[in-house]
Amino acid sequence: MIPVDYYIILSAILFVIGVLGVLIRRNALIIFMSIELMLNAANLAIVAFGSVIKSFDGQIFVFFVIAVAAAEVAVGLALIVEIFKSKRSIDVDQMSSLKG
Amino acid sequence: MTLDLALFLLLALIAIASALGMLLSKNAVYSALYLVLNFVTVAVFYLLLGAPFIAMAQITVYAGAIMVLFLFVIMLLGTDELPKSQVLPWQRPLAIVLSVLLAAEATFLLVTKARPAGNVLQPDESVNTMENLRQLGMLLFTDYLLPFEVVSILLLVAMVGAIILTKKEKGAR
Amino acid sequence: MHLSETANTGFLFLAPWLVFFPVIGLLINGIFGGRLSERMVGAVASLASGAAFVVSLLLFVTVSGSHGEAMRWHLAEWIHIGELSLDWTFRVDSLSTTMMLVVSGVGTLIHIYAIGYMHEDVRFKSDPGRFRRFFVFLNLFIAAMMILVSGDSYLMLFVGWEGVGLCSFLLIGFWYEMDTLARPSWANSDAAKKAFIANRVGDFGFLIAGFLMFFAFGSFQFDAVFAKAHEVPHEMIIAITLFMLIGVAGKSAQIPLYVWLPDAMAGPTPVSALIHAATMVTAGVYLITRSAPLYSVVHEAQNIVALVGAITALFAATIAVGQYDIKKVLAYSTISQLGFMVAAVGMGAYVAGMFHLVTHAFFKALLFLSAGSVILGVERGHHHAAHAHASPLSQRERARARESKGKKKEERHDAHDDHASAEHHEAFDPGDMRNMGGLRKTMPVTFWLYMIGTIALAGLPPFAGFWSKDEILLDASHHSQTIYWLLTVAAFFTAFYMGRQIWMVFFGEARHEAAAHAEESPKVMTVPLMILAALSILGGALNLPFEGFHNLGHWLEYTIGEVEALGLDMQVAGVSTVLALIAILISWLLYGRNPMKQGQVDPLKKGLGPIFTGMENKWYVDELYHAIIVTPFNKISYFLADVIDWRFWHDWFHEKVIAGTYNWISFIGLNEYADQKGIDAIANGLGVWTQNFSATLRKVQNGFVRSYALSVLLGVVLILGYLVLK
Amino acid sequence: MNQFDLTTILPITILTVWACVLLLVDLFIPKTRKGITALLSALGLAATLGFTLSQIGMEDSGFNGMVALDGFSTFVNALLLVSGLLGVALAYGYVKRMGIERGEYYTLLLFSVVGMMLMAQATDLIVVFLALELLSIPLYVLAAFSRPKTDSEEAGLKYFLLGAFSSGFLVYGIALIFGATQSTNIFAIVESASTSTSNLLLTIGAALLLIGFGFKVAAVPFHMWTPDVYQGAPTAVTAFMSSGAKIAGFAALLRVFATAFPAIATDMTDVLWVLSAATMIVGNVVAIAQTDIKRLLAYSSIAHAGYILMVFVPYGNENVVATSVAAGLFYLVSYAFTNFGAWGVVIALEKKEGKGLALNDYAGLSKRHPALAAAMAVFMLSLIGLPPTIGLIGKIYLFRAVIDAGFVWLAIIGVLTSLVSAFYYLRVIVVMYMKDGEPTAEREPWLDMTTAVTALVTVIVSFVPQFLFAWASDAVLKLF
Amino acid sequence: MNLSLTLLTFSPLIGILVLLFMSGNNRNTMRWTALITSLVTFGVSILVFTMFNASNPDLQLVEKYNWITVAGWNIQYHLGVDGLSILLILLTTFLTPISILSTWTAVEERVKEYMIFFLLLEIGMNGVFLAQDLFLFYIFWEFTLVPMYFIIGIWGGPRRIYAAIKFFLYTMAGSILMLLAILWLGVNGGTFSLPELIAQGGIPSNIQWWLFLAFAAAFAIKVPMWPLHSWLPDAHVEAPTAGSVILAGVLLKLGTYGFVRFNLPLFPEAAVRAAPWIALLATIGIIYGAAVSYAQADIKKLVAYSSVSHLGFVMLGLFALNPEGIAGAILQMINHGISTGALFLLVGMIYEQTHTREFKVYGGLWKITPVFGTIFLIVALSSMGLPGLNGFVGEFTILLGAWGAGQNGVFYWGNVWFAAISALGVIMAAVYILYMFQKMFLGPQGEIVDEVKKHGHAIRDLNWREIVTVVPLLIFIFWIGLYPAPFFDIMAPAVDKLVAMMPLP
Repeated sequence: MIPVDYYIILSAILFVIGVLGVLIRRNALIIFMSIELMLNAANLAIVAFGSVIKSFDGQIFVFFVIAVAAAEVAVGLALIVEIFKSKRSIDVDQMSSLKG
Repeated sequence: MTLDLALFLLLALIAIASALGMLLSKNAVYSALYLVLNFVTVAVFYLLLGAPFIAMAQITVYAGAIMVLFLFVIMLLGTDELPKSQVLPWQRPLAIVLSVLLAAEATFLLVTKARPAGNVLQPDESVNTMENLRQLGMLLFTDYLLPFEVVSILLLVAMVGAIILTKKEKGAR
Repeated sequence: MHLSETANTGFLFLAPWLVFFPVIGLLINGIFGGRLSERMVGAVASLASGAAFVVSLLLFVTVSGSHGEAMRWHLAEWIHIGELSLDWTFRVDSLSTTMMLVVSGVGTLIHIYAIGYMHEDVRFKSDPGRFRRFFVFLNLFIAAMMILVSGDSYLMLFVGWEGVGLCSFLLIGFWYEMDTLARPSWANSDAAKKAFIANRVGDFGFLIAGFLMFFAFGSFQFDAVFAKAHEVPHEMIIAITLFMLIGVAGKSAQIPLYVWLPDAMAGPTPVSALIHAATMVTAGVYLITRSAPLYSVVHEAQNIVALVGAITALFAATIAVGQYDIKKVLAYSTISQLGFMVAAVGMGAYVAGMFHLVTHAFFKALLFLSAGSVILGVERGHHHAAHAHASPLSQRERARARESKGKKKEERHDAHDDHASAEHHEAFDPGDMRNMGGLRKTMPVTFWLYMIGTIALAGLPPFAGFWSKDEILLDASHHSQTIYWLLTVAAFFTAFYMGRQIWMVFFGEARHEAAAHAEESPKVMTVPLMILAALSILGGALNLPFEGFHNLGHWLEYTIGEVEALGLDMQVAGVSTVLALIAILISWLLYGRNPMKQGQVDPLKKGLGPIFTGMENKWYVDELYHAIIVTPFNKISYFLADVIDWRFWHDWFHEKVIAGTYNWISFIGLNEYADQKGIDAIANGLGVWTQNFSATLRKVQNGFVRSYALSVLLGVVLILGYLVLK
Repeated sequence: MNQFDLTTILPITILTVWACVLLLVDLFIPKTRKGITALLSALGLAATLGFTLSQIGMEDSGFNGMVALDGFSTFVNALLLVSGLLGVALAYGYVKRMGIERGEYYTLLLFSVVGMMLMAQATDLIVVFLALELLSIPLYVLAAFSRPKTDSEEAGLKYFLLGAFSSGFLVYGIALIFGATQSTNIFAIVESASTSTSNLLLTIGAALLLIGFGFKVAAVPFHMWTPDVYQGAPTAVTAFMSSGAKIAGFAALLRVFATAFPAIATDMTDVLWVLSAATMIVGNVVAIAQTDIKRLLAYSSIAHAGYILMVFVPYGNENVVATSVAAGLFYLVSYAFTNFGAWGVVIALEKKEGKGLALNDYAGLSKRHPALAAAMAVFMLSLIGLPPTIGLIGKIYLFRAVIDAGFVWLAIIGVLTSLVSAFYYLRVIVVMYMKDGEPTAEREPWLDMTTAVTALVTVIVSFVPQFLFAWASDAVLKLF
Repeated sequence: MNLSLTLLTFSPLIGILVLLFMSGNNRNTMRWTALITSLVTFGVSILVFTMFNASNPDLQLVEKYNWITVAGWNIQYHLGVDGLSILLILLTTFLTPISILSTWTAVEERVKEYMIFFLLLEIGMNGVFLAQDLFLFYIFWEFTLVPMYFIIGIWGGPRRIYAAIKFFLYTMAGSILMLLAILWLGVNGGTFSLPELIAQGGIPSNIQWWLFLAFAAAFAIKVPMWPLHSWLPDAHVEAPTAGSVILAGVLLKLGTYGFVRFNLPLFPEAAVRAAPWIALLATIGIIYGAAVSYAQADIKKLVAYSSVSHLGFVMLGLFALNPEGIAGAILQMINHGISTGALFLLVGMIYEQTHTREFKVYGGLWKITPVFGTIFLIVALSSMGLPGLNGFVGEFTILLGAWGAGQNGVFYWGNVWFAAISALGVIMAAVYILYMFQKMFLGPQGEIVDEVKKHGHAIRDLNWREIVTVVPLLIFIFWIGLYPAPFFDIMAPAVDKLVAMMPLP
């Protein structure tokens, strides 16, 4: 019997790593991946919680989250590719002409 | 220490390690692969938690489709490694400090102040996988019909958006 | 209110016309005067003043008819709010009719005199258009003075009080663009300003006295106030009377506020005669007399008033000794004589004070106007001498000719003006006695008139001045030896400086070409002088110190209550007469026996040395005031304006604190923009501050998406931190 | 599912179907005549608006409590549809002029509106999340619509990355709430929260949820994307985004917080208090330093988010929550109209290649285009909160609610920051009226009409705000 | 149904609409339109005045309609006039045509907008004086800011933008605090109606104090009381003539009027508590303003600072809290409007010819422009409080009231010192007014005369239009100075009623 908080703490750790990835990586793709990791961590927490109460609600939510992630990926990758076309780089630090 | 716990700890270690691997790999391809590993590990967790459908979805959609797409883009753009530059010298230390703080806060809150109660399902408790799947499907088309439809629209929109963003305009360039 | 309603009011209804006539006169002249000839203007003004005189006479008759009973004529409400109720009510009683008669009588004479005087004066100063303005002001003065003397409350008196102050300002500054020698200068206007401000200082005392009075007595109305004089605490009345004394000191040129009066001689001579000798300056004396019921109950205050008057009398007399300007001598003499009056009314000798007021009005007006005649005569002589070869016509004839012939001669006129103003730069001073001498021969009429005035002022029997001054001295001898001796010594000096003046001006040889060519004044000027001379001789008859001849005393008793009728004290009269004769003798020894030569130092200077220098320089009071009042005020004012208000409030507080905070919080670089241009720069110079974005702003909104994410994380950490700590 | 379920989301359904149809129809519309698509989408919006208005007074809940139809949703939906219409009207000439005219612009806009409307009606956190994504994804694309203009692409990427980042927090928040209450349905959450003793987990979840919404409405410190995205995105998109996304974000926030989380009010009130104050201060203060009109308006929109956030502060106080939410709704209306108008003027002056956006380019506008300048002046006054504009009424309503709840200090911060805001809004007026210059402006009929209508609404409603007041306060009646 | 006050408030709107649809460059038509509109408004105000019953201390001609009475709001469109405001209304409608007339030739650019803003301003000012609902009042109050901001900012002097923004921000800084206080009152009192709120009373004294301060912040800045005056010299110096006239004549009165209308009756306890402090600031303002005026090199600035001094008198009178003080203060508001308005007019007239306001280049003008000089003198004398002219009546009653208040303990530790020291201000007024008059009109001819001649035209005396502009003001200067009884009669009942509310010590 594993207490649910183990899972939650694990998910929190994964989430923080994802956050850190967004903050310290410059590669837009890796940043994006980090975001996926965050969502993934959240999913883990949801499934864990859902498993405690033996309900499908959590699973279904996770299913939707995965779908949304897929949609985001579609748009996000398109954007990154497009930017690469004009900037020849996917370093987000290069994209800082708008500021102030 | 039960077997469950040992298994959990092992998997958790793998998950965290692979996440850190993604975080720290210089090469984007490695990062993506670490992430795939992470996703698979999490999928195993899902199985342990009695959510085989989600585990499958995780592997097919996430680890499969999405990450392949990522790898594909990485390869396509050829930007697996970025040249070194330090535009924001304080960004990294600050980010690490804040993240550690966040982790500390989260741990403190989740462990001491707001500890979630209850235990997760035993893996052997998980009932018939097919039955599980059927119930899920039923729910999706009854109780969760609206979100389901919304997701469909969302995917449509994402598709349209992606096309618009990448489609070559006639005479645009 | 209308206690007169039951009595026979006679001509009382005319009381407001005392004011209305002069106002009508000034309106006519002010609005239509431009189209009237000088004669018409003068006539209208004189008629207006004369009408006021007639009204005064009729009122006098009315008051006499009702046995001196005070009568009031309510014209209109003025201020009625809360407990305050003020009305435009005219008070006609023996005191006020006396003043009305003096003011309008002397005033009318001076109006007539001024027709002649100003005719020439405006031409010497090359601005004939200003003739009319003079008479407008003069009428305005009569109106204000009438309000002053006929008001039924302290507040209405105050209206006139300030009104005459205004006229004084306007008339002193009549030749506002020049100094007394007609050189372009701020001097005359400065003198005018000084007079007004000194008066305002006095008015401040008056106002404070008014406030105290209102809350002690509940009214400003004379009868209401006097009725309670015995109920109100003694200290309160002392305070009221002493504050009132400040007002008196301002208006009647007493220490310490007398300094404006000598400068006031910058005004044309008729002004000096009318306002600064005969009428306005006596308003303070009138005020104390009017407030007799208040002063009578507080002897402490009376003593102070008397002392101030006596000291002023002596102090000013000493200064008069050291003056060279013919009008300045008379000015200090006026201050001195006003000191006599104030001392008199301070001692409670109201009749004596008023008596001296009246006689002084006669002889001082006479002296001033004669002095004006002298000055004009010398001026004529000066021009005559300068133009003897250029034109056979006398200056006066030329002026007349020009007036009648109109435009054709304008060119010559202009040429003359240029010449004249060029000459003025040599600064010939027609009023300086050192430039005169021997005028007895060239200006005989004036000489005799002047002699009469001098004798009256010096206090030789049986001229008017003798009787009135003697009465004051007599009262003083009963009252206080200090005051008596102060006044007696002042009387001695009076005789001396008048003697000195006579010798210097009319005797000996001419010390300047101008004096040699001096010409007598026209009839329009000398005839009023003759009337005044007659009054100066006979004025004593108003109140002779013999049983049955205390006319003025009895007359005023109606208003100020029982007064002790004094007889002639041979000792007092003898001492003063003898002293006066000795003084004249000394002056003859110094100035008459060996007439001053051109460029000679005043003989007194040898004898008295630094004392004379002190007298000559008015004991440096002006300089003292300048150092302790004017300069500090200017400094404080500029300090407040420049340092405190502008640099601190406006620039520092506004720009640095408020705008600076704006700038600072928006990270626009504190140092460069904290100056006055702060807001401007933001408002105007968009380009300027773009480049001045400080590093901070760049760091915060730096365009890096990772930093933005960091900001989000920061928010998360803070919120969760809050939950942790809670 | 039954027909009643469908009624609850009838307008959404109509608009979705219309958008899908339009996607197809657009394929057959020639490239040069994409104006037809605009008209058709406007038609769809208008029709939907009609249906929405016909739903006034209806109360229902559908799809197993996933969505609700009530006064609140009707009010917000109507406002969103009007925003959509205004957005289309602004875009009509603009996209043509900027050479980015494509039919998908309008369909994406419609989908975004669908997401926004769904957000206003959602009563389940899953639906909230999905709706948020549905409104965001089209906006990500629209922000980058001017590609290959790098500014536009940069804006899109920034918006996208940060949006996804914040979604991560949102999802995690929902996860924790789910863990704490075993449900994602708002009513169930209320049920659970009222029985549970410790709600800290719920509080943490709510806090994370707040971060997600805070990002959408541009609350400090989650606001940093706003100026960059607003500046980089095509102006017509910015106009729509700054109103629509904000309205939707606030609508969801209002519904979720006001209905679901009163139990944790004590904890959240302080957080919201600080958030609101910080947003007002930072938004207004940084705006002072702006020279680009788009950035200026971006910061201004941040500041206004702060004002609206004030209405959440007292949400735990039963006596005043209705007033304050109504105030928030009214303020959203006032903000939407004013904001659209201001952006309309910006669009009128914008030239190709991003020219005409500096504040200096407005110099002398009052001489060359007095009506345009007057309209802009009205909008600026409204944003400051001066009579005779709706902005003043809105602010007064807001401050009243805040004072009513006893947060006088917050109100003082509010008024002081609006004083600060006067400074930069006035600068726009200064430049237009008191400087000389030769600005040129595009006069497109739809644009002019939009500007005129919004200006008139801004002024006229300020005289007769009672109808909107009444509607807004009716709208929130059944919310609690 | 009596709509006279609505008509009064909004009658300039007609002119605005006409002007809006007027195109082209026909400036004179625009001027005439504006002038006639303002004259019509003046006519309406006279009409209102005839309907006004001076012996009634209460609000009259009341119009009260529900405006926003939904959603917990209770806001009325509530206009009314009483003895405290009727004179200020008349002043407003009286000064507006005069200021329009004064800009006949001074404003050549963008005449249409100028006139529109001016008429808008008139609406705002009338509304402020008439509104009896706090909400409505606030709207009008803030609204006056806008047109004035444009008038200063567009048609002002070289630093006009700076001055306009400063004016705006300062004034707004105060009024937003008032807004909060208004909302507090409205929320806790259940109504925004001023008479009802006054009738309710019963605000706890510590809260009264804060509310009082919030209202005072708005009004004190507008007045402006020392030390909040630093916007005033800038605004006055940069504003066009008519702007200065209205600013000094009416807008500053909005502040003092606010104290009378709101602070005193709404928060009587706090008003009594604040009286010595406000009197202290007023006294400092009187002396300070007078001293600082004297040191100015710019004519308009001198007049601007003199306003600080004069309005110090008004504030002193108001917080004497007795009939003399308050009535004197109200009369002094009118006086200041007339005198300082006239001064600004006159300064504007000479400025139009010389384009400089530096004292040092002037001098000896009386010789060249006798009519101008005489009128200027009368106005200046009125401003320095010469008895017989209007300024004296106001200042005297104020000082008397303040002295009485000091004796009766209203000023606590201040006693009669405030009145006594303020009386010194009378001397100092003479100092700076005479200084101004001397430097402009007396003394030797200033260099500006030749300077102007160099440009081909000599300095001229007033023309008929200018005389017509000023003479009405002169009439009032004499009228109020000599026979102020009708003015006091109008306000006395209302003032008495107000004083009766004060819980004096």
